[in-house]
Formats: sequence, structure tokens, C-alpha cells
Amino acid sequence: MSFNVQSFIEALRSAFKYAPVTLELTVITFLVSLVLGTVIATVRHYRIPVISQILGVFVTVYMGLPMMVALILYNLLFMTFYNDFATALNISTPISEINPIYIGFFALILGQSCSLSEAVRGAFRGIEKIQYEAGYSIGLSKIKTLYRIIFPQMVPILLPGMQNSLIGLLKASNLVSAIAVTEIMTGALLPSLLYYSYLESYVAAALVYWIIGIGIEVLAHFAEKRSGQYLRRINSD
Amino acid sequence: MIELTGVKKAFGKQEVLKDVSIKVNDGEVVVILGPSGSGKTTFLRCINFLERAEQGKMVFGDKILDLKHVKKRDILYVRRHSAFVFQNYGLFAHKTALQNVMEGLTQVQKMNKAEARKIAEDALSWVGLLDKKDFYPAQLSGGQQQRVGIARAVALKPDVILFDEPTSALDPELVGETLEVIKKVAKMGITMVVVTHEMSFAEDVADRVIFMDGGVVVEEGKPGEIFYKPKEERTRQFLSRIIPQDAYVI
Amino acid sequence: MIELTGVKKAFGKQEVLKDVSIKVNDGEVVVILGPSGSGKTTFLRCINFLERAEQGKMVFGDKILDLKHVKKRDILYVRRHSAFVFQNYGLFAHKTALQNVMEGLTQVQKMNKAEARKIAEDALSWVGLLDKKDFYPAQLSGGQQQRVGIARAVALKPDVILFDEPTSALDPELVGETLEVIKKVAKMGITMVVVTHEMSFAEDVADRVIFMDGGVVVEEGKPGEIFYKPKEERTRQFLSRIIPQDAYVI
Amino acid sequence: MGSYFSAERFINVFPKIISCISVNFHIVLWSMLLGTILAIFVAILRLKEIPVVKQILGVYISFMRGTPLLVQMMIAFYGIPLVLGNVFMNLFGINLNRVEPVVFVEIAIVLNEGAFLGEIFRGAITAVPALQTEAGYSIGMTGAQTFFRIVLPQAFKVALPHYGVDFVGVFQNTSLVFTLGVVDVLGKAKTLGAATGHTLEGYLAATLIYISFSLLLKGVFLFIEKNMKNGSAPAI
Amino acid sequence: GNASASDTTQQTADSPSTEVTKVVIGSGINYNPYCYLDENGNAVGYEYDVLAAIDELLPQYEFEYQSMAFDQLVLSLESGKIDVAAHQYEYTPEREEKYLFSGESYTSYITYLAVLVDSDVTSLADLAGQKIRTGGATSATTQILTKYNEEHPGQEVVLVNTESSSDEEGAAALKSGAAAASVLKKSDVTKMNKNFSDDGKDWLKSVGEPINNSKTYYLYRKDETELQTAIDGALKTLKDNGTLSELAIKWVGYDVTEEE
Ligand SMILES: Nc1ncnc2c1ncn2[C@@H]1O[C@H](COP(=O)(O)OP(=O)(O)OP(=O)(O)O)[C@@H](O)[C@H]1O
Ligand SMILES: Nc1ncnc2c1ncn2[C@@H]1O[C@H](COP(=O)(O)OP(=O)(O)OP(=O)(O)O)[C@@H](O)[C@H]1O
Ligand SMILES: [Mg+2]
Ligand SMILES: [Mg+2]
Repeated sequence: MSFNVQSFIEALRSAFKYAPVTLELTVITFLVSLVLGTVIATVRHYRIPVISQILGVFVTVYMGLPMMVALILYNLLFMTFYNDFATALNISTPISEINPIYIGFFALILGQSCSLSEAVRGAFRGIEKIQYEAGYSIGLSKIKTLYRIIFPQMVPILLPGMQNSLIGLLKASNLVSAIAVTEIMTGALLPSLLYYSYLESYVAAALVYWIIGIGIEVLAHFAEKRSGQYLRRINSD
Repeated sequence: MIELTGVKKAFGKQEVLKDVSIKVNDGEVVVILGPSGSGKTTFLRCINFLERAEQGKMVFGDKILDLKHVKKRDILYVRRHSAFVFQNYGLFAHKTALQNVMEGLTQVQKMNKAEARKIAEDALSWVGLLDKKDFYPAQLSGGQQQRVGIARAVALKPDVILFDEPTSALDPELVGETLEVIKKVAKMGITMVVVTHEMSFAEDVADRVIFMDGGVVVEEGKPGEIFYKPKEERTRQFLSRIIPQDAYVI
Repeated sequence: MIELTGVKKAFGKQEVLKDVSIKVNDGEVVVILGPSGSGKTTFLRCINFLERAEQGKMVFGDKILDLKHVKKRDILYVRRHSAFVFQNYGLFAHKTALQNVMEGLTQVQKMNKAEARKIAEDALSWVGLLDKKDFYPAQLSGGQQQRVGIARAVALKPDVILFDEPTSALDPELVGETLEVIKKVAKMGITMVVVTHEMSFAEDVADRVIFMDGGVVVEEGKPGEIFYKPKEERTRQFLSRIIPQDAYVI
Repeated sequence: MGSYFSAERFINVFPKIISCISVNFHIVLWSMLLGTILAIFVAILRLKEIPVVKQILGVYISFMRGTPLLVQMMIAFYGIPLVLGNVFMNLFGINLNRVEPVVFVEIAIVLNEGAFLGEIFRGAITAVPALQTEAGYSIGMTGAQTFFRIVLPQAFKVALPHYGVDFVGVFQNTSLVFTLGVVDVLGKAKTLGAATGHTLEGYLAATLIYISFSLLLKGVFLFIEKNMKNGSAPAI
Repeated sequence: GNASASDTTQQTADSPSTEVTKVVIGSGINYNPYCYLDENGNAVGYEYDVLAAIDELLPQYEFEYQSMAFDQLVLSLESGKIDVAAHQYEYTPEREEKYLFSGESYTSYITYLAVLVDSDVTSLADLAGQKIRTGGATSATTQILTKYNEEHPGQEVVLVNTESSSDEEGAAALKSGAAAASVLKKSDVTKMNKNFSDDGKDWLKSVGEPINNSKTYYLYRKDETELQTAIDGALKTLKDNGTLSELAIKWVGYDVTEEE
């Protein structure tokens, strides 16, 4: 197999050009989902009646919905019903002026919230009960105990898996190109049309993703060090 | 004043507390004694709502509470006016000794940081741990952790402190010192319920001693009475293990 | 026999053990005494390689080991011929009391299940917890957990048991009983190193008492000598808190 | 959405799509089995911080997480025959270019999961207090015994929900084989879509199958958890 | 580097014996009606039928088929997993640097603007400032329209890239007005009209001049000239005897081998 450096560089350049779109999608989705996911996990952890059961079923079911199908579905629903909806609510913006990236956000956030909620739910089980009790005993409210005592202790448990989610999301945002947003992968493939230089394009996209991934990992590494410094190291003998 | 009446608590089928009642006046120090598994810890936990009793009433200051059906606000009220020293320390794992003590001051009592730090440092030096203030719990010895727990409770200056075996991990020297600390606290007029097996402390400081066994209060009275003139056979039997027989003569 | 010489261990800059040496003959019971934070736990942990000493030699049975550069095989050997009772229990959280005791028997000693269960049940009834055998650690009181820890160590019938404050969470009645158990163990010829503050136990059972402070052995000797005729000022000072002054007269 | 969806078409495609489920099962079972085992070792080795090994694993994880699975599959599909083609031909008489494409997809997913699950496990392991390990050591268990009997079961409880997410994810990711002409559930949906011009029914049928799998897995996990409970009370 | 798959074809190059040589043909999985997997999972379509007809004319070769995605085909070709790639490849000089194209084309590929039937749009100029669906950022259409935009400053159309999106979305976008036009082959318009009509009537029409008008070829590795020559010959025969047109009408509905 031949590898054309020229095509590769061109693909790389094009991929980098669209990296900001990917990053924007990723970061915003991740932050919003982290909040939503934590809320879902907390509700489920405390077994708040009815809501927690509903959320439990919803998360399990939603995990079965592939992102690609979700996007098609939401996109189709949006395009089919927007006009009636806009008329009913007197929204004057025509459908052609609505940026489809919002549909992308919606789909990504919903999926990501569900999967992050599962990660957080697991981390809840890694915290010893006495940590809650200690918080309550000094008069902290439940909420305060959660965010001052419990969540910080979850951080070292969650960080490795969270990197998975964040980096995974980085790549999954590629699917959003299905509804009219060009990002890294599509960007890298743009020049391949001319030469059928798919190999070079895929390698270029992989490289750009990887570079961003490494960036995330480096940040996470420091965060892990900081957040986990209280943990006792096990003597590895 | 705190008064509890008819406290019941079961884990599954096992009734751990069967109708326990006690009354502690303001500034009083009450010692709870009893064999392992008799429900002492569970009882203290019920007072602080760390365990929800199935039945029982509590008078806490001027509040009258049903232990089972109690409002969130009231739970918070009780917790804010009391402190708990855990048998197994219960320090915040991700906070240093100093931060452990400061947490309640800044977050609950909304003190500013500088002031809280001052008080926390005082509390730590009180228990002889100022030099360990930046250590995490995992870096402290058992006795050191226990003392941080005590400092954390005392620094809050609550109306009531619930001590669950506050000296179990301490060496005799420190037991003495820590009990001195607790005595000082007693003099500050803080009401205290102390689960302990330190007879000498009980004799010295306690206004009243309560002997629990199998989830009921077997006997209660002044330390002198309980220790040297126990009415119940069970109490006598329990004490006989600790207090040399001849002591009874006194 | 175990003999340790020149054990050094620091955490960061803080030297916790500065050249500690002890010798324990087969079947001997040695008690280690000392104030909180003096390095007692750390020392026991070094013996079992839970902490890696920076320097020091150990003779364990017929093995001579360098504490710092030691083979995995030798570590395993030491651990298989010794048992550890933790200050804060250290029970396997996902296993019941019975399973906790059986684990070492079936997994390390490769005993069959039926046999292991028999031995484990015996050990639990020894510590008075047969009725709690199917409880998980989180469902047991502090004292109960500590006794399971003791049962787990004793059931293994090791050559050496390292006890780290085995009675700290126990009520006086149980302290007595547990110390009886430990005495029985002593009679089985098991060598023991016990960190404890129970003077009466030390007096009764210990062949030798070692007093540690600030990471060094301050003094060692027979219990009678240490308790009533301490040579060092520091020892005298420490003991004065526990043993009533007039006791010295005896 | 009148013309986009018809129940009749759905009923027509559903049996055809579900008949491809064996491809998904084949891939997901092998990948998760081997991937989980690999991940456990990756997690252990990462936590041990052995010099060199640590750096190698760092690169491995970074690469597996950072690059698209599609690219990894392509590396396996084209790269392995390229590098090992002659060796296999000479030694075993196997033409790697003629090996079932599924195998390469499985290799890619296994290596991928080794990294993803490995990190999930590593996080979960840090949730198990050091004292648990020490207790294991103290009764004479080897490092491996302690890890597999004491630490892992407790860590698994923490990792389980996230593990489930990953599991369902792999069940969906199997559709990668379709790129190589092997038809799994989603591939079948696409095929039928291309053949009939109606894609929605097929996708919904595939989704329904995924959801059923997710629910099934959830049931299995609930069962496992029931048998793994350690008596600690629920949150307060 | 060529791996072992091409060994067999190399042999024949050395010794033009009567031995039958295996040739691995790669074609697509998801491009109806050209090359796709039918309801039973069999690879079918115009491409496959044409190739089968070619195979019959070439006794010295025996075709074997592998089906995979469009972009995997060219990689498989390079790596030797397949010997011929058939997926409606269009010719560009750039591509010729890397691959050998068949000397004969076998289909033409012509696209037009597709708009709602009641629309009065007839050309790109009517669409200035409006959204056009192009079917993917890497499609030829995108390229052509990007070039158009560069050549018509102030008159630009807005390109909506819709990588891997579904026909349903395409229909919905046009019907709802989310996009003003799409770029489609006439056969696709017919298909859309049939599949997504709300009232049985046509709702979409092709308008104006062709946007894209190109021919399609097979791809080979650079050194496979012998195979190329053989297949070219067979293709010519099929064109001449009308088989190719027959197949085109059978699969596509009209004669795509003709220029429109
Ligand atoms: N991981 C650690 N990092 C830093 N310092 C530590 C660590 N572990 C122990 N120390 C310090 O070492 C000293 C000795 O601790 P050790 O646990 O051996 O004391 P001890 O004699 O057992 O005390 P106690 O009777 O209170 O249990 C203490 O001052 C403690 O703060
Ligand atoms: N979560 C639980 N589930 C089931 N049983 C429990 C639970 N918590 C405590 N128990 C049981 O309740 C009884 C009383 O426990 P508690 O901790 O109150 O005893 P205690 O008097 O404090 O003993 P100790 O002096 O040993 O600390 C014990 O027998 C214990 O096994
Ligand atoms: Mg207790
Ligand atoms: Mg200690």
C-alpha cells in the first residue's frame, strides 16, 4: 500500500481546520451531560421513588438506541413538525435558518448523559457510608454532603472512565456530520475525494483525534494526581 | 436538654433497641456502658438520625420530635446543634486534619476562613496534633485519627456531643489527656452522651451512668451507685470483670 | 523465633522508626507499649511487609531476610506463617464473618470447604459470634468486627500472630474474654507480638514488655520490671498516667 | 410522518434483521470475554507503575482510546496481513488475506476494549480501600489471589454500571463488520434500506433489538449484583 | 506492497497458460441499484451482473466476489485483498496517478438539481443564498458546487453536507423547506417520488442542466494491465451486443450507459 505524504498533509490540514467544531461539540456536550448524568445518578442512587424507576428504565432503554438512529429520528421529527410547531407558537424563524447542530447537541447530550449517569452511579458505590454520616453529623445538609464530601471522593474513581467518555464523545461527534456539520473525520476525508486517498485521510483523522485525546489525558493525569493524593498507596509486594 | 423515650430499632428481625429511654439535662454528662453488640452505637446513631428509629420520641432543646416521622428541617436542626465522634473515626478521607475540623465551621456555621482556621488550629493543638494538621487521615495513626475526630466535634461548640468510644484507639497516656479535654468540654456546659468503657472517667466526670444490655437500659444511676452498689445481677456480672472484686468493699 | 534488627522507616522526611530491634523467642508473648504515633503499628506492618522498611534485618524461623531487599517468595513465606489483627479490623467487606475466617483456610491452606467451615465456626464460637456468622462486616458492631478479625487470625494457626490493639473496640467484659482467648493461643505455643494498652493483660501474659516512643525502643524487660521499676524517665512518665502512683510501692 | 414509516414494512423487515443477530452475538461474546480479561491485566499493570511497562501501556491506552475504532479495524484488516502475511503463509499455510473479516474486527474490538475497560476498572479499583488488600496479604494470599478474590469483586460492583454501558456499546459497534461486507443487525437494516429505499423501519427494528439486548443485560447484571451484595446499607 | 492475493494473477502474467486464474472482484454493499446486498444478503445489482457477464466472456479468468464499503474497496485493492474494484468510480487525473482505470467506461453518472414540483427554480443561479443538500462533504457534488461558489462570488449557494444521512431525511428536508434543493440522479428522483409521496403524486422533479456529468470505470492496481485489457475487451463486446444496455434498463430503469 502506498502512502502519499502530500495527501496526508492536506488531509491533516483539513482535519485541523474542522477541529474547533468537534471540540465545541465535545466540550459543551460533555459538560452539560456531566451535570445531567450526575443528577440522574444521584436520583437513582437515593432511589427517589417513581422518578428513579423511570430514569432506570429510560437509561437502560436509551442505551439501546444507536446514536446514528437517534440523529435520524430527531432530525426527521424536527423537519416534519417544526413548521406546524412554529406556526402554533408564532415563531417566525424559517426552518432553513435553524442550525441543525442543535439537533446534534440534543442527541449527543441525551446519550452521553445516560452513559455518564451509569459511571457516576457506579462511583457512588465506591464511597463508604461513614463518609456521608460524618458529613451529616457535623450538620451538613444532604446536598452539601454530596458536593463537598462525596463528589470529590468520586473524582479519582471516575477520572479514568470519564476520559473514556470524553474521548469517545470526541469521536462520536463525527456522527453529527450526518446532519450537516463538518468535523474532524469528515474534514480529513474532504481531500480524499480527489485521489481516493482514504488511507492518508483516515490516518490524518486518527492522528488529530489522538492528539486531542493525548491533551485530555495529560490534563486528566494531573487531575488524577491532585484528586487522589489522599488515597493510601498499596505497597505492591 | 435531650430526652428520648421509647426508642425502638430493629435490623430485619433482630431487635437491637427495645424501648430505650434516657434523659440528659443541660450540661450533664451521661456515660453509657454495656457489652459489645448491646446497641450503644445504634442508640447514639438514632439520636443523630444516622439511623432511623422505628418508634420513639425525642425532646431536643425546645423541640419535640417523633423519631420516625420527622421533618428534614428538624433533622438538620438536631445535627447542627450536636456533634458525633465516631467509633471508627469517620474522618473525611479527602481532607487534611485541619480541613476536617474547618469543614463544619465554614460550611455550617458560615465562619470566614481565617477565623475557622484559627479555631481549628486551636482544637488540633488541644488534642496535640497541630504538627499533623496537613496530614490526610490515611497518613495518621489510629489514635491520631481519633483525636482529630474529637477536635472536629469540639470545635463546633455544639449543645450536645455524642461520643462513641472516644478513647478506644488511644494509649493510656492519651486516654488521660483526652478525658481531660472532655472534662474541660463538660465544664463549658456542653451536654454529653459518652459511650465508653473507661470506668475512671465515668467515675470522675459522669453525672449519670446508664448500663445497657440486649437493647434495653438495665440500670441507671450515679457512677458510685452503679459501680459499687449495682442493683441488677447483670450489671454486677458485667462490672465484676473490670472492677476487682475487693473494690466492692469500699 | 523472630528477630528484627535495625529497622528504619520514614514517611517522607518524618522518621517513624529509627533503628528498632526486637527479639521474640518461639512461644513468647511480647507486648509493645507506647504513646500514639510512636510507630507501633508501622513496626508491626514492617514485619508483615505491609510497609517496606528502608533498612533492617529479620530472622524469621530459619530464614534470614533483608527487610529492604527481599524476595517475593520470602514475603509470602512470612505472611503464610504469620497473621495480623488490624487496629481498624480490616475485614473483607464483601464476605460474611464466616467467609472472612474461611478465606485463608481454603485459599491459602487449601483446606477443603467442609473442614474449613468447621474450623471457622469453631473460631467464631470461640469469640462468641457464631450467631453472627452470616453477617457482613457492615452489619456488625465495632467490637464484633474486631472479634471476627481475631478469629480470622487465630483460625489460621500461624507460627506468629501480630496483634495491633486487639481489644481497643471491646467492652471490658469482652476485653477480659478476648484476652483469655489470646492467653489460650499463647498456650498453643504461638509466638505473639501484641500492641496493647491493657496493662493487666501485659502483666498476666507477656513474657516481655517493650516500651516504644518516637520511633525507638526506650526500654524493655519483664512486665514487673517495666511497670514497677522503669529505668527510663520517659517510661515512668508514660506509666504514671495509668498505674496509680501508690502501686509503685508494691 | 406518513410516508416515512409503515408498520407493514416494519413487520416485513424485522424477522430479516433479527436473523442476523448471530453475527452480533459472535462478535460481542468473543470481544467482551477476551476484552475484559485483557482489561483486567491492563488495569493491574497500570496501577503497578512498573517503569517501561507503564509508558508502553500509556501509549497503548492513549492510542486505543484516541483513534477511531474504524481506523483500528483497518489497521488490523490491512496491517496484520501486510506484516504477518508471509510468516503465516510459510509457517501455517494460511493466507491472511483470505481470513474471515470478522476476525479482524474482533481483534480490533478486543484491543480497544482492553484500553477502555482497563481504565474503567482502574478507576473502580482505586475505590477499594488499601486495607482490603493488606488484609488479603496478611492472611498469606498471593498478590493475584488478593486481587482476584478480594479487590476485584469489590471493584466490579463499582465498575458494573459503566461496564454495562460499554457492553451495549460493543453490541452496536459490531456493525463495523458491515464495512467489510459481513452483515450484522445494523448492516442488515442498511442493506434493506438500500434495497427498498426505506431506511427507517430497518433502523427501528435494529434499535428494538439493541434495546432488548440492553434490557437483557440489565437483568443479568441485577442478578449478579443480588448475589454480590455485601450488606452495606443503601444510601442515606 | 502486494500481498498474497495477487500471486495468482501474477502467475498468469508470467505464463499465459490455459490455466484458469482467480480474480477477486470487490464491489459495494449499499448502493442501490448498482451494488448492494439484497434482502437475503446476496450481493446484487447492476455492477455484479455486468461483471458476471464479463466473466462469461473471459474463460481464462474466474471471478470471485468480495463486498465491502466504498472507501474500503480502494484500500483493499491496494493491499491486494481484491484485484478489481467496481463501485461507479469516476475518472480524475489525480486518481489516475494512483490507480489504473479501465479503458472502457460502462456507465455514465449524471445528476441534476432536484426541487419540489411547484418550485420555479431552474438553475443554481435561482438558489443563491439558499441551502442545497449535497449528500456528503466528500461527494463529487460538494466539490463541484464549492467550485461554483468560488466562481460566482455574491451568488453563493449554501451547501448542506449530509454524510450518511437517510433518504427519509432527504425527503423531509425538501418537503419542510429546511433545504431548497438537492442534487440527485433522475433515477433517484423517481425513487423518491415513489417512496415518499404523501398523496401518490410526484412531489419532486429534476430541473436544469446536469450538475455532474461523468462516466464510471473499474479500478485496478497499476500493474494489472493484462487484466485491464481483457476486461476492456469484454466490456466492448457487451456494449456492442446490447447486453450492457439491457442490464442497465433492468436495474436502473433506463439506459445509463448512454449519455443523456
Ligand atoms: N502513610 C503515611 N504517611 C505519612 N505519615 C504516616 C503514614 N503512616 C503513618 N504515618 C505517621 O507515622 C507515625 C506512626 O504511626 P503509627 O500508625 O505507626 O503509630 P502508632 O504507634 O500505631 O499509633 P497509635 O497508637 O495511635 O495507633 C504517625 O505520626 C503517623 O502520622
Ligand atoms: N446494618 C445492620 N444490619 C444488621 N444488624 C446490624 C446492623 N448494624 C448493627 N447491627 C447489629 O446491631 C447490634 C448492635 O450494634 P451496635 O453497633 O449498636 O453495638 P454496640 O453496642 O455499639 O457494640 P460495640 O461495643 O461492639 O461497638 C449488633 O448485634 C449488630 O450486629
Ligand atoms: Mg459500638
Ligand atoms: Mg496504631
